[in-house]
Amino acid sequence: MLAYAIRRVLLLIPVLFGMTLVTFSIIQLIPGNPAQTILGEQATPQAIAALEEQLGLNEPFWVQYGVYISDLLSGDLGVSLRTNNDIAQEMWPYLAGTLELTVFAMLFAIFVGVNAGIISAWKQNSIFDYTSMVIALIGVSMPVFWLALMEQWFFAQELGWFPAFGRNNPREPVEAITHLYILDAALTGNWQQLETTLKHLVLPMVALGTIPMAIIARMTRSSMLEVLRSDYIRTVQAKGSNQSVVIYKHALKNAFIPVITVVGLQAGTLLGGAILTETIFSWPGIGRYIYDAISYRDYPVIQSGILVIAFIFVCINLVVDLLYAAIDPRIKYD
Amino acid sequence: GGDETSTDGNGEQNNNGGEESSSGGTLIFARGGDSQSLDYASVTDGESSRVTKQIYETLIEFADDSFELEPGLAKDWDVDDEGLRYVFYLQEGVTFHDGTPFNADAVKTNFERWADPDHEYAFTDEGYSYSVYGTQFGGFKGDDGHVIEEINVIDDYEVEFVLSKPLGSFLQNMGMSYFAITSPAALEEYGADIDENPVGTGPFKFVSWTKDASIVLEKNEDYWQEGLPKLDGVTFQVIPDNSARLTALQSGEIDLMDGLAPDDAAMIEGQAGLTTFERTPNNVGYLGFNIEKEPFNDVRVRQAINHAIDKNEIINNIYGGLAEPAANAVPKDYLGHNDDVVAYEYDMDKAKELLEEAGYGDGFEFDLWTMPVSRPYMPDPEQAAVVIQDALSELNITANIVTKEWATYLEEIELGYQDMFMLGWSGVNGDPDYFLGSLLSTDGIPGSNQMFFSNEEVDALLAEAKTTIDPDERAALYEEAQLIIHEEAPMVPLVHAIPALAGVDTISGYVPHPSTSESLKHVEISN
Amino acid sequence: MEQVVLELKNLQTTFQSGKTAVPAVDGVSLHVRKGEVLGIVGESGCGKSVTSLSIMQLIPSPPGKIAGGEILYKGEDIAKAKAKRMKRLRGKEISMIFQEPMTSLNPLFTIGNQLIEAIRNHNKISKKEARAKAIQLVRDVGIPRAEEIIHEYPHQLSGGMRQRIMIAMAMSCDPEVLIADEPTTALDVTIQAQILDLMKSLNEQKGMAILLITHDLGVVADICHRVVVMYAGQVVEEGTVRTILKQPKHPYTQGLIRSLPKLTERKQQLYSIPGTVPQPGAIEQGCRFAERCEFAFEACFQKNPALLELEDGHACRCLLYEGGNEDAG
Amino acid sequence: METETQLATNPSPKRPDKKENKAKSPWATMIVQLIENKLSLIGLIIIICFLLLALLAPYLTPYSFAETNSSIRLLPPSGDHWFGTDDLGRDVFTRVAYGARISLLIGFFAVVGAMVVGTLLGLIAGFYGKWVDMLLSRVFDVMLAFPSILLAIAIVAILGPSLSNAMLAIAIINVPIFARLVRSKVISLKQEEFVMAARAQGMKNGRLLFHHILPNSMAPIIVQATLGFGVAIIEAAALGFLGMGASPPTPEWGKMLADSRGYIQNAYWSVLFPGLSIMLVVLGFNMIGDGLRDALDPKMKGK
Amino acid sequence: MPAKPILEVKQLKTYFSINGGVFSRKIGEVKAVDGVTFSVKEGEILGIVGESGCGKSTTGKSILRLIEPTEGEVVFNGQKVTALSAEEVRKLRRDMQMIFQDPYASLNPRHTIEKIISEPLNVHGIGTKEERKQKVAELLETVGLRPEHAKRYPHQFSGGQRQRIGIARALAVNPKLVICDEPVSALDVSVQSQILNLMERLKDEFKLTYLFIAHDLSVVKHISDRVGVMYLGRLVELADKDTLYERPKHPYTKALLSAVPVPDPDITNERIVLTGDVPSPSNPPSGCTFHTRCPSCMDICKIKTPVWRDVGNGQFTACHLYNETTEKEMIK
Ligand SMILES: Nc1ncnc2c1ncn2[C@@H]1O[C@H](COP(=O)(O)OP(=O)(O)OP(=O)(O)O)[C@@H](O)[C@H]1O
Ligand SMILES: Nc1ncnc2c1ncn2[C@@H]1O[C@H](COP(=O)(O)OP(=O)(O)OP(=O)(O)O)[C@@H](O)[C@H]1O
Ligand SMILES: [Mg+2]
Ligand SMILES: [Mg+2]
Repeated sequence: MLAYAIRRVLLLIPVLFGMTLVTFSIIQLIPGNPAQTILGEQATPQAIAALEEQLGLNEPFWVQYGVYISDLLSGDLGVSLRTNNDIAQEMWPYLAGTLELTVFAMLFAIFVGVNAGIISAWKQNSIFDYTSMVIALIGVSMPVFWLALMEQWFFAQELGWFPAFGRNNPREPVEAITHLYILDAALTGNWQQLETTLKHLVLPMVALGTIPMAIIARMTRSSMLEVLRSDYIRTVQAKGSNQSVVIYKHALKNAFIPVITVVGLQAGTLLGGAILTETIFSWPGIGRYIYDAISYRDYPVIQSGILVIAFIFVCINLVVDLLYAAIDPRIKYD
Repeated sequence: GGDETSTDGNGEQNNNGGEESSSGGTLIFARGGDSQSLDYASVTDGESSRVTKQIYETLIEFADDSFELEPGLAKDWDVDDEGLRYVFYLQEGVTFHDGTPFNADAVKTNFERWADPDHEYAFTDEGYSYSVYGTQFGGFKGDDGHVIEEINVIDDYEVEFVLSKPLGSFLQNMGMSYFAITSPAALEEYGADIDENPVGTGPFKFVSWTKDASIVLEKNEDYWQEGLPKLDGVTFQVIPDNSARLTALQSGEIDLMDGLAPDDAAMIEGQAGLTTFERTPNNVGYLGFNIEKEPFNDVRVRQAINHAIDKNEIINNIYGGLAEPAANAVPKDYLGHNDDVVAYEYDMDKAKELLEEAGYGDGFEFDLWTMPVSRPYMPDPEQAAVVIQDALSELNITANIVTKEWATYLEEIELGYQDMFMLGWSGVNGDPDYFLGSLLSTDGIPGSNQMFFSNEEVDALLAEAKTTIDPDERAALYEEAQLIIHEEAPMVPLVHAIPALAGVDTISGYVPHPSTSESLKHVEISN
Repeated sequence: MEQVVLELKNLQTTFQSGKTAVPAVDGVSLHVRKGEVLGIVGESGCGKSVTSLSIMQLIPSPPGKIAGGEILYKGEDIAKAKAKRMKRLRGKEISMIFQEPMTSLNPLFTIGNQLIEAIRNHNKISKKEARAKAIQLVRDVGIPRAEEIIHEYPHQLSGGMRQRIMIAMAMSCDPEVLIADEPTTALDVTIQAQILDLMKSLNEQKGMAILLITHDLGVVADICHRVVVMYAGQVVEEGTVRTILKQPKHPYTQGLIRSLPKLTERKQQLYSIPGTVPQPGAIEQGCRFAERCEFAFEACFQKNPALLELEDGHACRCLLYEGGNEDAG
Repeated sequence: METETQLATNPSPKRPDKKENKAKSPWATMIVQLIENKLSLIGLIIIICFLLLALLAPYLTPYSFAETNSSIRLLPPSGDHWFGTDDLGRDVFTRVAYGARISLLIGFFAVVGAMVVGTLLGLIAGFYGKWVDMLLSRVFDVMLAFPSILLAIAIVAILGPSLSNAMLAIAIINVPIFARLVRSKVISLKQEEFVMAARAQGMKNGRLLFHHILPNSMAPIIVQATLGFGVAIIEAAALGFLGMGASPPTPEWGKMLADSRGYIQNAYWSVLFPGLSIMLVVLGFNMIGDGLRDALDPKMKGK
Repeated sequence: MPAKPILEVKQLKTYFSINGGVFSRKIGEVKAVDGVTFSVKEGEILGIVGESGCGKSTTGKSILRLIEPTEGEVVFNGQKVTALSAEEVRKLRRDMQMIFQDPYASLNPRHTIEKIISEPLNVHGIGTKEERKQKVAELLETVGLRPEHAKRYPHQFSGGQRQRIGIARALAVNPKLVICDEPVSALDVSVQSQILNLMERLKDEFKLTYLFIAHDLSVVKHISDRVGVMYLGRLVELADKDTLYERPKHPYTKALLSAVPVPDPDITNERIVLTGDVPSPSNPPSGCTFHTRCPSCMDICKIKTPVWRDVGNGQFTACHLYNETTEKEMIK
């Protein structure tokens, strides 16, 4: 198992290398001058030239890439052009925001999706099956930004049930320890904060989680149906096991294998959708961090942000692969 | 999808704020973007100075709602006749938030830090640069144009600035929030991290900053002005989305918000408990012609288009009425604003006539470059472009709307790729040279004169005005230049926008300043 | 003569296809006695598996459905038994093993886990005891290293071993009847020989009735006592192994036996039955074998022959033997 | 059933062959199945409606999608303006109808582009294997390691925001999806006996690839293309929403949402209808895609 | 009828490499075919039997170079197949055709029968369009189908009919040798005999030579002239059909023959039940690969690979029991 894990990790190396090359090239190819952006529309050309010089933007591509890689290897993501801060440090609170959002969205998606899928498969062709699958079909077709907008409008603006923006109430500044507010609230025993944080999470979580939820529900259902038709389930039935043992022990574990893959792939949808959701719900997360950085031409931040997201995505898929191997003894650990 | 309302959706409403009503209260000020840095001199964005304005103070302050000069950290000042030697008499008994005293040495340290890239606190290596200083004072230490020759500490509370040549806007500059005084001890202590650990003399002290979310300030109990500030604290909350920001105000999560969408302003007025605030305009939004390109090299075409645009339509549509139609490049009430200049009236027939004269009676096609971002002077550039496009189509002129990334946009219009473009300019210190010298003199090419307007007469007038010290003389020179500019029509000055804010009506003492940042020390909020 | 443990009377199982219900099993009657091995032979698609799955109530439903007839287990009709009753019957009274040893075990659980589950389904014993019993069962079916094997996963075993595990599982509660649906078809001859030996010995030692489904007449000759021949969802002939293999009466059985290449005979031109097995439900009238039959006459296409008992225990469904009814000939 | 009685010795079938003799190609079967499937039929109808809306836009509405009129700003839906008017006084229905043209075109070109390039690359990688496969697969891995919308944003940032660039970006990010799909299909087809059989007849690679492998990979490609159509439309709208797509006054749906989101409280209709249109079109494609998958996937046949 | 050999296979080896480990390097190999030698005479049917996975199909495919052999020589009609270029092999396939095991998988589901059968003609540029059409009709009739079937698709046929189509396709280019890879094992007995009869008829009609692969001993016996028995990638015995079935030499052959159930309740021959399973070809036992299951295993069997030799009357076997020279070689 360990050897398998190591092998999977080592296989990542070329991918990671490719990723750095892609992110770096993207940045190089983006037209527009960061110096100009930093200084704004009222800057003089001299000031811009001086800043360019200072930022080392005049070096050739490979020199800049070499510097970039060696910095990366030493854990240095560079310095934001906009804020002059160390990106590795500056990024964490944003990353924490995105992680909190995406993790909850994913949990929501998995919890609702898997259960709906199981029940639908179990009660195939029932009213529940039809309605939940129609909802899932609509969910799959939902543009995340529109859903987020409609949610914000209806539940925050019209009904006022949930706050329309941000991670916390500005009147109750949070004491950030880890910047994962839920965790912080638990650590400090601040239940009030926990409640407001959760309340802020609901709308963006649902918006972001709906598409993966729908996909997971559909996947769980079809995978479950297929498993329920399989020979070994017939064997289990033939030996007189309870229906619940058949479904929850034998069928579910098998049905989970394709579902896990989907969950891994949906991590990408979530991370991508986070950009849109964060924009709409003014959620200080990494998606917005990158998006802002793009309009400011903050190269190092764009580069590092994209890289970090891609890295997380790759890691999630690595975990999925390992989980896969842990569930399925047929995966060879050679 | 929306069927999942989770377990805690019991519809309880957000009624916080009610608990801490004992004194001035805490003000939650919501805005569209975060500050870039709390080291005010190294950045130019308004969102930074909005915050630093509370923490830091300048030697000279502007009046509450204009650019009139008033004492700040300097209670008084003297100028010699040639305008080369300025002496500032400093307030006594002022301390920085870290407890160290404010004095002439602190002033000198700060100015030297900005002027000298090799200064120990310049943090050049960490990427700090003080471009506004360079712009306002003619460059940096060692540059030819640099006007501040030396700074002499006469005693603890008296400091002397010696200039190499007169600078008409020197005192005005001293009031700009960029040139506020940081505690030298803090510079020593925090080094390049000063931008996240601001220590000044202002009415509020820095508490914490969560990026892209909130900056929390608390009352400076030891503030040198008795009885101020009135608030216990201020939180600057970032809510980029306009409607989310408004919702937050309506639901009581925030008290005051910037960047009120014009259409919402009307709505707010009808709502109980809410009120709006208007900022005196200090900007111009304009449509620039690249006068080196056909057909805009023909003054008749430029005039025709000036006639073809209905500024009131734009003001109604885009600004919700919160703007004044512009005729000059500088805002009203500014030095050098020429009341005699009357805007080209909206007159399609005249426009047609002019075009026919110029040989473009059948119309033409061109690219209309549209800003990708919203600015106070242009809250919705794309929609404005659509209105303009629509208007020009009546003259058979096809305008293709072109947008680029903001940086690319700026870079390329400087290179002259555009046919016609939208942009604007905001004032910072109330000086007209900042408008006209940058936008319409030959010195501005390449640079902010993206119309490539080069007129010897105008150049001469502007140069003379710059070195003139007497305000009336300067005004006359600028007004003359305005007339020529109007006739040549290198731009369509569209509007001077009135930025609006909305807040709860329990706020008192809040006066929006034209420079976009104001001290909140007089503000009170009651329940 | 031993008592009949399982008897099917006129079993009908249909599959819904669009608006029509296609009969896959169309009136099958047969019986197994205690200690007897009954073989069911017939070509692919003739309804062997559907018959056996119907007994266990394991036909995929929908679309499958037992449309008529009785399944008598020790006199009790289990065709319409409740799910709860079936659950107690399955594995305990009637066990079943399937054709595909490769896919019939859950790949994600160890052999031991699956065996223990089978044991504990019907016996209230501790995990530990169940485990000991599992090891014993694995030993009984002739697998060495039983203690290790129960910790292994199905994919680590060969096909033959998996089929033995399936048998062990089926045997775990000493059922009265074992239904084996082509248990050796997927295996090689040398492994098939092992499995057949095992089943034979289980039948002899425990006196368990076996319903063995196969299409290999060699296997039938090897271990069965009696044989039922199915064609297109019906039983066409029934009798002892010897009568069926040596004196078949039905033209189909005859053709089937003649078309086999034989190891023991000299080379000669093989007999072949023309045409193919009809789709279920394709023939509504007449003998289902008529159009492939050498001896078919006009009546064969109109009249559906009945299963006629010719002599003691030998029955055949063919108009040729319906002596009195030859008006069509 | 009529029975045609012949002499018993004749071994030829005596009952008429029930199976229809007409040859039904797999494609024809597929289309019949598709139409018989209720959901995909609904999907088909939705898409046809939007196609008609797009094609007939000029005849369905008397307004222009670009003409502004400040006197009719933000009017709620009414007989004159079915979907109301937006903040510049333009008819929302008109804009939605013209927007259908744009979305469908973007989807079409992005998907066709991605499909052609992806299929080609996938065929090459899967068929030739070895280092070609190695290299291409790593490139796909890297591209797929980025969340797609992020990559699209980056590409548009490079190329500059415009409708055609957004389309190009979407096509690019979808290339590896098709390529991988085709690659894996080709690899499994290479093992199939009928491909082996074709090689055994002495067939050349090119013919093998285009007569045997490609046609048999078409089913998943078509399913993916249909589903991808929906995805592309959402992605294009997302780019538009972020201001990286169409330039005004083009009535692109995502852009319409972005432009009117500030008015959601005063004029919900200007946000509701464009979003609803996106959802419906995508839903339509997803329904067809699902139906196609069922029709083309032999595993689902038993259902 | 001692005819000249049309096909000679000498020491043919086909290994598949197993990749794995951290860098996905080759960490082992499956010795699917491990040194097989035999020849097929013109006009005869050579049967190859063996259990699943013993390398029968791989042998067949290696001969046609559908799978590249690792080592060894294949000579067809005097041409060294293993030394030819890819293009030459392609042309050669006109004379060497193959029929596959799975009638469902070996026909392209998207082509009509006409296209399927005429494809080899097309590939080798034989005839005009009209002639090809004519030929397809003829072939269909030859294999017992009706010409109007040409317009149908494979899914409209039963397994036996499909196998007929496969045969028609193989015969289209008038090959000399047909390699039949388990052509009847997916079929029911009644259909199986139809196909076997057909194949026999065609052999005479078209003067074919068959290499007939199967796992059913009775089928092989029925159709072949000579039979080879494979075990774990190697031939263990090869002899004239009657010799092999009546006087088998190799213990494996004996066990195999005895394990086949005979559909006659009166015959109850003593069964030799082999213990254990066939070992994995990726890790074959040392010496004689059968020694782990052999009832008459000797010490030498575990160490030394037995030699493939003639034990008289053209009966070849690889077993130490029949190897007088073994001890001599050991001393050397
Ligand atoms: N789930 C199902 N849905 C529809 N028809 C079915 C289903 N299962 C079986 N059938 C039909 O029932 C008939 C009998 O099938 P069955 O599996 O009993 O055949 P069999 O005799 O076991 O064949 P084999 O030897 O191939 O196992 C077949 O024609 C088959 O098409
Ligand atoms: N492409 C391949 N890659 C790796 N191993 C292979 C490959 N093809 C076959 N093998 C292995 O080679 C061995 C021989 O396979 P082959 O298909 O020749 O057996 P066979 O005798 O035809 O068996 P069957 O009777 O099941 O068809 C098997 O162990 C098989 O797993
Ligand atoms: Mg069966
Ligand atoms: Mg094979």
